Amino acid sequence: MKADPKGVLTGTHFLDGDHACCEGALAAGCRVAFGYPITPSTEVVERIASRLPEVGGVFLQMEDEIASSIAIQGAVWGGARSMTVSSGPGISLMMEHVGLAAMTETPCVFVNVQRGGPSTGLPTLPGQADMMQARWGSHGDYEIIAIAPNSPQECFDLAIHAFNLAERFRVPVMFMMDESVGHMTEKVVIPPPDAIEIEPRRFTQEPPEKYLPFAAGPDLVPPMAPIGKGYRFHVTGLTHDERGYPVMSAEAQEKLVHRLVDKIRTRADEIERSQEFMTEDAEVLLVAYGITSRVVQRTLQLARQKGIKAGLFRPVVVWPFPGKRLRELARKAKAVVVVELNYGQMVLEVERAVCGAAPVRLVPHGGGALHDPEQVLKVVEEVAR
Amino acid sequence: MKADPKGVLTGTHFLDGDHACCEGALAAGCRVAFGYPITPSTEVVERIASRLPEVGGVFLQMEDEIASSIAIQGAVWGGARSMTVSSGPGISLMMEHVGLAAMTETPCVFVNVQRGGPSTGLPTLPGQADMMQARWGSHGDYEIIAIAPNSPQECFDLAIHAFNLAERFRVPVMFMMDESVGHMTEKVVIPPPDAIEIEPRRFTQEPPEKYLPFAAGPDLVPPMAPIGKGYRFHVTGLTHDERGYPVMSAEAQEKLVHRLVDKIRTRADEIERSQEFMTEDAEVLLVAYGITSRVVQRTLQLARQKGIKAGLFRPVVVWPFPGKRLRELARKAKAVVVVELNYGQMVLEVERAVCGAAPVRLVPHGGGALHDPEQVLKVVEEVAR
Amino acid sequence: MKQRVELKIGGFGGQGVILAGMIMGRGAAIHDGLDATLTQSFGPEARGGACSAQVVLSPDRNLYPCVSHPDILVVMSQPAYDKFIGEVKPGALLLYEESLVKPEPLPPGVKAYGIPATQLAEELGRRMVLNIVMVGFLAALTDAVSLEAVKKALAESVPKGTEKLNLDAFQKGFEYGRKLVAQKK
Amino acid sequence: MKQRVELKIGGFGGQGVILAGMIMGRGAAIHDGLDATLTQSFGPEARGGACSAQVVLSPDRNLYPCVSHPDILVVMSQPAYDKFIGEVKPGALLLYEESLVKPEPLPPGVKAYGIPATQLAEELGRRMVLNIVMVGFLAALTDAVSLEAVKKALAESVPKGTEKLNLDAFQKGFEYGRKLVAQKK
Amino acid sequence: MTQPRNPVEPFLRMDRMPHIWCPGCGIGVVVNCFARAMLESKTDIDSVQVVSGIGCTGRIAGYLRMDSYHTTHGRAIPFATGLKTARPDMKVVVFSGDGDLVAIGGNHLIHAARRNVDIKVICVNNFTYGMTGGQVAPTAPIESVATTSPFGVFEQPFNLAFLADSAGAVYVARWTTYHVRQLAKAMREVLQKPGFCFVEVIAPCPTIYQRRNRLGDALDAMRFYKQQSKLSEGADTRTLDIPMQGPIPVGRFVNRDRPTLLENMNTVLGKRLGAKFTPYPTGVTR
Amino acid sequence: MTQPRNPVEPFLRMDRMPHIWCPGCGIGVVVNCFARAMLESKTDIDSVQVVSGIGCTGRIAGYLRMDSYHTTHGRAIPFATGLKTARPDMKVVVFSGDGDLVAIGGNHLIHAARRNVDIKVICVNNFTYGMTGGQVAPTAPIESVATTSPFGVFEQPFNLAFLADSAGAVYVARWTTYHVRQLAKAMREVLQKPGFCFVEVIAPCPTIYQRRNRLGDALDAMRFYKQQSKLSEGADTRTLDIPMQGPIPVGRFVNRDRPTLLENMNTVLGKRLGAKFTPYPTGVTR
Amino acid sequence: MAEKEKPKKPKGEVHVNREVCKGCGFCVEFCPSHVLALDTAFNRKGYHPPVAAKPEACNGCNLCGLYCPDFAIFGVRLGKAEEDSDEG
Amino acid sequence: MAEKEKPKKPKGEVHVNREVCKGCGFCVEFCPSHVLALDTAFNRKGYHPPVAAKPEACNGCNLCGLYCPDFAIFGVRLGKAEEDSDEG
Ligand SMILES: Cc1ncc(C[n+]2csc(CCOP(=O)(O)OP(=O)(O)O)c2C)c(N)n1
Ligand SMILES: Cc1ncc(C[n+]2csc(CCOP(=O)(O)OP(=O)(O)O)c2C)c(N)n1
Ligand code: SF4
Ligand code: SF4
Ligand code: SF4
Ligand code: SF4
Repeated sequence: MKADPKGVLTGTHFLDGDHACCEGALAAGCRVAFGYPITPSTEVVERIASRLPEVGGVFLQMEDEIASSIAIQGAVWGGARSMTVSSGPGISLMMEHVGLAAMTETPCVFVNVQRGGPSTGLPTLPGQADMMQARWGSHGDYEIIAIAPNSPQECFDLAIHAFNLAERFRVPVMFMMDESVGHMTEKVVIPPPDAIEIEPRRFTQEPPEKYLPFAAGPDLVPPMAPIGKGYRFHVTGLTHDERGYPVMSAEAQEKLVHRLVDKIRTRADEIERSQEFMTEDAEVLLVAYGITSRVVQRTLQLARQKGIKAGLFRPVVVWPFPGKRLRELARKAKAVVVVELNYGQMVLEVERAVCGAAPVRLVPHGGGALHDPEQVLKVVEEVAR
Repeated sequence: MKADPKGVLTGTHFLDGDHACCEGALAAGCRVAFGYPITPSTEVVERIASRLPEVGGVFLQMEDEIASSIAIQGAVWGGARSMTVSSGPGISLMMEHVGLAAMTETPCVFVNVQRGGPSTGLPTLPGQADMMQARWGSHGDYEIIAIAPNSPQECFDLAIHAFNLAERFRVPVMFMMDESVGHMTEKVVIPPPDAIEIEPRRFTQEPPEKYLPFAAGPDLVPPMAPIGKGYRFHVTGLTHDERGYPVMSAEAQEKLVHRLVDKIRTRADEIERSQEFMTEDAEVLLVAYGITSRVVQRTLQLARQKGIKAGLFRPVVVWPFPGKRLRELARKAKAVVVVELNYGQMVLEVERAVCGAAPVRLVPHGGGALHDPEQVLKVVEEVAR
Repeated sequence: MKQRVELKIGGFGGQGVILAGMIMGRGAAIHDGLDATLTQSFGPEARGGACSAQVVLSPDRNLYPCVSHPDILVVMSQPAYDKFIGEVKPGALLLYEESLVKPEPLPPGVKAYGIPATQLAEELGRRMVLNIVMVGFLAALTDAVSLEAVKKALAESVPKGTEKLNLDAFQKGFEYGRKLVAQKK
Repeated sequence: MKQRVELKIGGFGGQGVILAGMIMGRGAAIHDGLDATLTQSFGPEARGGACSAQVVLSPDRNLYPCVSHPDILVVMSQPAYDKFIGEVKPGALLLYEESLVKPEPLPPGVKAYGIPATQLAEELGRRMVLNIVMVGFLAALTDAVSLEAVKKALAESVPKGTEKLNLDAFQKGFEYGRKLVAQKK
Repeated sequence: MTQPRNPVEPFLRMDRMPHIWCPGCGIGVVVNCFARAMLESKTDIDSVQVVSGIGCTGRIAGYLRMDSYHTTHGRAIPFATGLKTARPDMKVVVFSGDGDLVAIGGNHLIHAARRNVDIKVICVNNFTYGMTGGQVAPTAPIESVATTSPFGVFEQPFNLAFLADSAGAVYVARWTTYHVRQLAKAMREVLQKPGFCFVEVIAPCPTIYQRRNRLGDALDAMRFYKQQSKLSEGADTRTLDIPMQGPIPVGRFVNRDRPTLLENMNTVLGKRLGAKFTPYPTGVTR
Repeated sequence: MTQPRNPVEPFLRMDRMPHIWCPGCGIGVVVNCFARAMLESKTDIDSVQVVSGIGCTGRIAGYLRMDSYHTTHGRAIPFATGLKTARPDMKVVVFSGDGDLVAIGGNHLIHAARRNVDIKVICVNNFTYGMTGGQVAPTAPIESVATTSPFGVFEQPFNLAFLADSAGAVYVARWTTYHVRQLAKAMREVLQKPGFCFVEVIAPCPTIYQRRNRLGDALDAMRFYKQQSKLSEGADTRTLDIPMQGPIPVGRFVNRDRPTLLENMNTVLGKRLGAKFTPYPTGVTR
Repeated sequence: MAEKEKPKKPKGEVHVNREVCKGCGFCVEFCPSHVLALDTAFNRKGYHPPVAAKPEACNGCNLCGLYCPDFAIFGVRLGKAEEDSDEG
Repeated sequence: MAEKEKPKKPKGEVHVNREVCKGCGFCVEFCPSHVLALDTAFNRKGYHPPVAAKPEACNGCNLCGLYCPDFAIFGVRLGKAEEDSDEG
C-alpha cells in the first residue's frame, strides 16, 4: 500500500529529529494521536498538534501519559493508526499500557525521546538508559520491537518503519530516540507518497460468523476485524482464547502468551536490522546504536587513522537484538567494545550474544552529553594492544 | 537495633505468605503503609489495615498505585519505615516512583505478589514474569535490590531483611513474592522482638550547618537527616549535587548516578544471598528461585533417585544476581538448567554469568500453575545424558 | 506420621472448603508438630464451580508444596468430584457429601465413604457448617492429624462466638464417621 | 567547501541564537547542497545564561554531529564568550557583539571581529533582530555558506510578515562586515 | 409456535453463560436495562461500542455481544475517548464500577466530563470493590466496613452525581437496580444525547458489601432501594449524598446542552483556520 | 547600623540565587507572600515541610530554605499525604502549578480534598505549562493559544476554585500576584487552618503565556489583574470561571470546618475499637 | 420450559431457564401480578428457581426478565407479536 | 546599596540589589509612594533596575519587596526596630 498523500510533506527540509519523527508518523498514516508534553519529546506533539488539523486528523493533549497511552489503543481499534510520545518519567507511566498493547495485539507506536535519568534526571539532556525498560518495563512475559534512529532522516524513515512493523506483527513498537537526535536539525528528504510503502492493516477475510479474533495462522499474527461491521469481537487484557474470551488457566496462558512471544522471537530474522562499518577485517568490534553510533563513527575514523582495525556494528532495530550476526563478527574480533549512554544496558545483551567469544568491554557514560570520541578511542587502543 | 515489640507477633502461627509478609513488615518497624488492592496481593494490605491501628500505625488505601508508591516515600522522609504492595498491573504503574526512590535514595519496600501476565493476565494464578521489570522497569540507570521468598516463613523473615537492606543501602527493595507463595499457608515462627535485628536508619551525626545530604563516604551511602530539626535539606528527582541541589550537567550526572549504581554493584557481595542443595558434586546444575525452587527440590529428589548428580542453586536475593558463585558451580557442571515461571528472564542473567562454561537450558512455563517436577526431570535426564 | 500425606478438599466456592483445609493444616502444623502446607485454588472458581484446598502433611520439612496425587480426597460438590477424582493415588481414601455427590465412576481401589453432611448440618440449624461436619468425618476416618490437634485448630479458626456450633458440627461428623468405621469392621 | 567547518553561536536565551544557527544550517543543507547538522544546548540555560547553537557543515555525510572545536565562534553575550572561547580551534574566527562582549582574554591566533549589532538592530527599531544582524555579519566574514543560500534560508526561517525587517537587519550586518573586511585589508 | 427467546439474548454472548456474577448481583440487571434501552431505541447494535475497565462491572464488556473492550483498571474512559475520536460515528458506552471510574480512574472522569467527550458512562456503584473482595471504595459510606477499613471507613465518600455534574457532564442521573424501567429510559436517553453523560446505578453486591455490612441479601437490598429511594428529579446535585443505609436520592439531575469536544474543536479551528480547515466528523446531529 | 537584610532571605536558599524564573514571572511573588505569611504568623520554619511537583512552580521547593521535596509531576499531594501521615505534627505545604496539580495530578487533588487530608495546597495558575514551554493546561481559556493547541484551545477549562470546593476542600481562595497582602493573609490563614486548603494564585507567565497570547509583559498582566479582579468573597464557587482576559473573581470563597482525615480516623476507630485503640496524633488542636 | 398449563385467556407467558437461575428471588418479589414463587426443589447448582404459581395472572410484561440478573426468566405477551411495553 | 542621600525625615529606606534585578518594573509600578523609577542604565545582565527617584518619600512599607519576584529589593522602616506592618 502506498502512503496517503495528505500526510506526506514531500520535499527537502531542514528538520530536527522530533519534527521529522512527526512527519514520519503522518506519512505512515497516523491521523489520531494523543500525548502529554515532556521535555525533550514535546516538539513531536507540538508539531503533530499543528499538522493533524491540516490533514483531517485529531491530536488531543490528554490529562496525563496513562490516558495518552491507552487512548491511542482505543483509536487503533477504531481503525486509526496512532501513536503517543513521551520521555523518561512519562514512558514509565505508560508501562501498564505497553503490556496491554502486547497482550491485546494492538499495533501502535510509543515514541521515547530519551533524556538523562533516572527519575526527573536531566530533562534537557540526552541519555540512552531506557533501553532495557523498553524491553522489560511492563510486567509479565511479552515481546516488543524497538528501533533506534540516529539522525533526523532516520527519525522520518524509521518512524514509518515502526508503524509498518507494528501493523505487520500487531505489537507495540518502541521508537527509541534521544534528546540529541530529537533536537538535532539536519536535512530530511521526504519522498513522494508513492515511494513510501505502507503496511496495510491486516484485516480478516472471514465473515463474522467464521472469524476468530485471536486465532493465528503460521505467521502467528491473527488478522483484525473492522468495528461496527458485525464482528462483535471482544478484546481483553486477561488471558484469552482464540475467541478473545477470558480463560483462567495455565493452558490458555501457554497457548496465548507463548504465541505472543514467539511471533517476535521466531520471526526475529524478518525484523532485525543492523548496519556494519568496516567490519570485514575488524579486530576491535565497536557496538553502538542511536546517536552514539554516530559518535563512534568518529572513533572509527580516528582508530583507522592510527592503523587499528576497528569496525562498528550498529543495531538499528535494537529489540529483538541482532545477536546472531554480532556473534559471528565477535568470533573474528580480538575484543568487543560497547559504547552506550548509560552504565551498561545493551552491553548485557552483547555479552550474552558474544558468549565468551571475545572479551566485551563497556564504555559507559551517564548521559547528559555524548561520548567524547577520543575517550572511546583510548579504550579501543587499549583493547587493540 | 532490636525490633519494637509492639509490632512483633511472637509465636507460632499458621499463616499464608501474604499475611506473613505483613507481619514481617510490622516486625521490621513499618508503621505507615499505603496501598491499593489487587489480586493476589490484597491480603497483605488487608492484614496491615487491620493490624496497624493496633500498633499505633496508619494504613491508607490510596486512590491508586501511583499515589501509594509515592505516599510511602513521603512517609519515609517523615521518618517512618514504609512499604506498598501490589501485583502486575499495579506494579507497572509504580515504575516512575521506583526510579524516584532510587534517585532520592529513599529506603522503602515494594512488595510484588506476582501473578500471570502480561497485562491483566491471570489475576488469581502464579507467575514469575516480573523479574526483569523489577530490575529494569523504570527509566534511566539505577539499581535496586530484589528478594524472592519461597515460603510463608521466608515471607516473614525476608520482609524484615528487605526493610533492613533498604535502610542500609538507601534503595528501594523489591520483594518478589508470587501468588503461590502469597496464598500458601504454613507454619510461621515469629521470634521474640529481641531476636529480631533491625537496621536503624542511618542518620547523620553532623550538625545542620555541616551536613551535606547527598555526600557519601566510602560506603557510598549518605546518611539521612531528621526532618523539622533545622537541616532544611532539599530532595529532588533531578540530577543533584551533594547538597541535593539540581545541577544540569553530565558531570553531576556522572558523580551522582554512578554512585547510585556503584553503591549496589561494588557492594554486591554484602547483599547477595543464595542457597545450594547438593551442588558439591552436581553435574546438572538446576537454577530456580522463589516458589519454583521448591518445585525443583522435588525434581532434585527424583533425579538423585535415578542416580543423576543434580544440584540446585537458588538465588534468594535475586538482584543483584549472584553470578560469580553461579559461574563457579557451572564450571563444574555438564549443564545448567534454569527453571522459572516465565518464558525466559533470569535465564538471561544465568547465560551471562555462565558465559559458555556449560550449556544453559531453560524450562519455561507461562505461569498459571507451577512446573510439574516430572517435566523438569525429563529435561534433567536429557542434559545429563 | 511416617510419611508425606496429601489431602485435597473440594467443593463449591462458599462452602468453606478453604476453612476446612485451614483447620487440618493448622492442627498438623501448630498442634501436631508436623510440617503442613495449605494451598488453595483461588479465583473466579471461588464464586461457584470447583474450588479446592490442598494440604500436604509431612513429618519433616515439606519442600514441594503441591498436591499432585491426593492420598485423601474430600468432596462436597459434584463438579469437585468430577474434576479431582482422576488425580487420586491408587488406594486413596474418598470422603463425600452424599446428597451432593454421586461418586461415579469410582476408580478401582479407592475407599469411598459418604456422609449426609448437609442434613447433619441442617439439623444444627446452620447449613453453613457443612464443611465442619466434613472435617469431623475426616478426623474420624484418618489419623493424619490427631483428633486433639484438629479440635484445637477448629476452635482457633472459627469466628469468636461460633465455637460451640462448630464443635457440635464437628462432633456430628466425627460420630457419624466412627459409626461407619465400626459398621464396616 | 572542501572540509568540515564547525560553527558555534552563543548568547543569552531569548537572543535568537538558535534561529541564527538554523538559518546557517538551512542555507547550507537546503540551498548549498552541503551536509549540515545543527545542534543546540537546550534547557534552563535557554532562560538566561549561556545558550548555544552549533552547526557542523561538511561537503559529505557528516556522521559525527558535535562541535568540539569551532572554526567559527559567534557570541552575543559575555557569559557565552567566557564559556566557549576556550573551545575554539587555533586560528579560529571570532565574531562578537561589541557592546555586550569584551573578548578578553583572547587566545593567540584567533581572528576577532566586533560589531555593534544591538545598536544596528535598534536603528531598525527592533532590538530583537540583533541575531539577524549577526548572521549578516557572519555571512560577510566567511563563505562557509554562500550568501545566496543564507538569504534564502533567512527568508524561509523568519515569521511571515517580518521578512523585510529581517533582510534589512541582515543587510546591515553584512555591510558592516564587508566594510570591516575592506578596512582590514 | 417457535420456542420464544429471551429478548435480551441477541445482546449477549450466550456462549459465555453462565456469567461469573454472584447470585443476586445487580450487574446483570444493568445489562438487562441496557439491552432494553437498545431495543426500545432501535439502536443498531453495530453502532455501539462497549468499553469497560476492570472489576465485576468491568466484565460487562465480555458479556455483551457487541464490539467490546475490557481494558485496564481505571482507564475505560481514555480508551473510549480514543475510540470515539477515531470513529465519531460510533456510540461509545463505558460500563464500569465506582472504584474503577472514580478511585483510580477519577482523573479521567473529570477531564472527560470537562471536555465533554461524547461518551456515555454507566457507573455501577455497589459502595465497594467487588472483584477484589470488598476494599474501601471512594463511595463507601462512613463507618461501613471494608476489608481495608476493617474498623469502619473513615473517609468522606464522593457524591458521584455531584462530582460528574461539577466536572461538566451534560447528563447526570442516578437510579438503583430496583428502578429497571427508569434505568432503561435513562440509558435510552443517553444513547441519544450528545456529550458526556453519566448514569450512576446503585446495585446490590450481596456477596461482599451486603454480607460484610450485615445488610442482608440481594433481595433485602432491592427492597431497601424500593423503600428508601427518594425521587429527586432535577435536584441540586450538592444534596445527593447517600448516607449509610439512609435514603437514596434518585432521578435525572442534570440534562443540559453543551457542544461536545469535537464540536468545540471544529468551531475553534474553523474560526482560526477558515476555509483551510475541513471540519472533523463529530457524530453529532443537532 | 548593620547592613539591613531582605526579610525574605531567611526563608530562601540564597546560595541558589539567582533563580531560574523568568523576568516578571509571578512565582517569585508567591514565594515572597509565603515568607511574609510565615513571618507574620511567627510559624517556626522547621515546623513546615514544603512539597512540590514538577514545573516552574514546582521549583519553589528548591528555593525555600526548609525541608523541601521536589517530587514527580503531579504527585506532590500524595507525597505530602504520606509525609503528613508519618508526621502529623508538621505543617505540610504543597506548591505547584495548575498543570501539575490538576492535569496529571487531578485525581490526587480531588481525593485528598474529599478525605480532608490536612495539607495546604498553593496552586500557581498561569493558564499554561510554563516549564515545558506553553502547552494547553486544564485552565487554559477557550481560544487561547498553546503550543499543543496552536489554533486555539477548544476544551472547557476547569474552574479550580469550584473543583476544589466540590471535592471537599475546607478553605478555598483565589488571588492574583497583584494581591500580595491578601495572598499573604490567605497563606497565614491556611497555615493555621486544619484540613485540606486550596489557594489558587493567578500569576503572570510573561515568557510563555503572555507572549504567545500577545498579552504584553508581566507588568501588563499585573495591571490587568489590578483592573480586572473582582472581589467576590464568599461567592458561589460555580460562578468563578475566568474568561479569556475577562474579569477575575478573587477572594476567599470557602472557609468551613470539617474533621480532618486523621481526626475522622480516630473517631471511627475509637468508636469501633474502644479503649483498645490509642488515638493517632492528628496535629490538630481545636 | 414454558409452563405447562395455561388456563383461560392468559395475556402472557413466563419462561424460566431453571438451571441458569441463582435463586435471588427478584422476579418473585417484583412481578406485578404475583405470578411467581420459588420452587422448593433445587436446581443442579443448588438454587431454588421460580415457578409460575399463578400462570394465568401473567400479563407478559417481562418485568421479571428486566430484573433477572442471570437472564434466566422472561415473559412474553401472547397474541400480539412481540410487542414491547414501555411505560418508561 | 542603600540610597545615598536621605533628605529630611524619611520614614523608610529602600534597598536594591541591582545585579539580581530583572527589570520587571513591579516595584516601580506598585510602590504606593512612587519612590522608584527604572534606571536608564543596564545592570550586568542587561536589565534596568530600579532606583529611588524620590527616596524621601519612602515609608519603608516593603511593598516593593513583597512584589519583587527576584528578591532584589526591599524597604525597611527607619527608627523603629524592624517592625512589620500589616494591614492584611
Ligand atoms: C492497576 C490495577 N490496580 C488494581 C487492580 C485490581 N482490581 C481489579 S478490580 C478492582 C476494583 C473493582 O471495584 P469496582 O471498580 O468498584 O468494581 P466492582 O468489582 O465493584 O464492580 C481492583 C482494585 C487492577 N486490576 N489493576
Ligand atoms: C510524568 C511527567 N510528565 C510530564 C513531565 C513534563 N513536565 C514537566 S513540568 C510540566 C508542566 C508544568 O506546568 P504547570 O504544572 O502548570 O507548572 P508551571 O511550569 O506552569 O509552573 C510537564 C508536563 C514530567 N516531568 N513528568
Ligand atoms: S462480588 Fe459483588 S459485585 Fe461482584 S459479582 Fe459478586 S455480588 Fe456482584
Ligand atoms: S516560563 Fe512562565 S512560569 Fe516559567 S519561569 Fe518563565 S514566566 Fe515563570
Ligand atoms: S520588582 Fe524586583 S526584579 Fe522587578 S524591577 Fe523591581 S527590583 Fe527589579
Ligand atoms: S518600601 Fe514601600 S515606599 Fe519604600 S520603595 Fe518600597 S514600596 Fe515604595
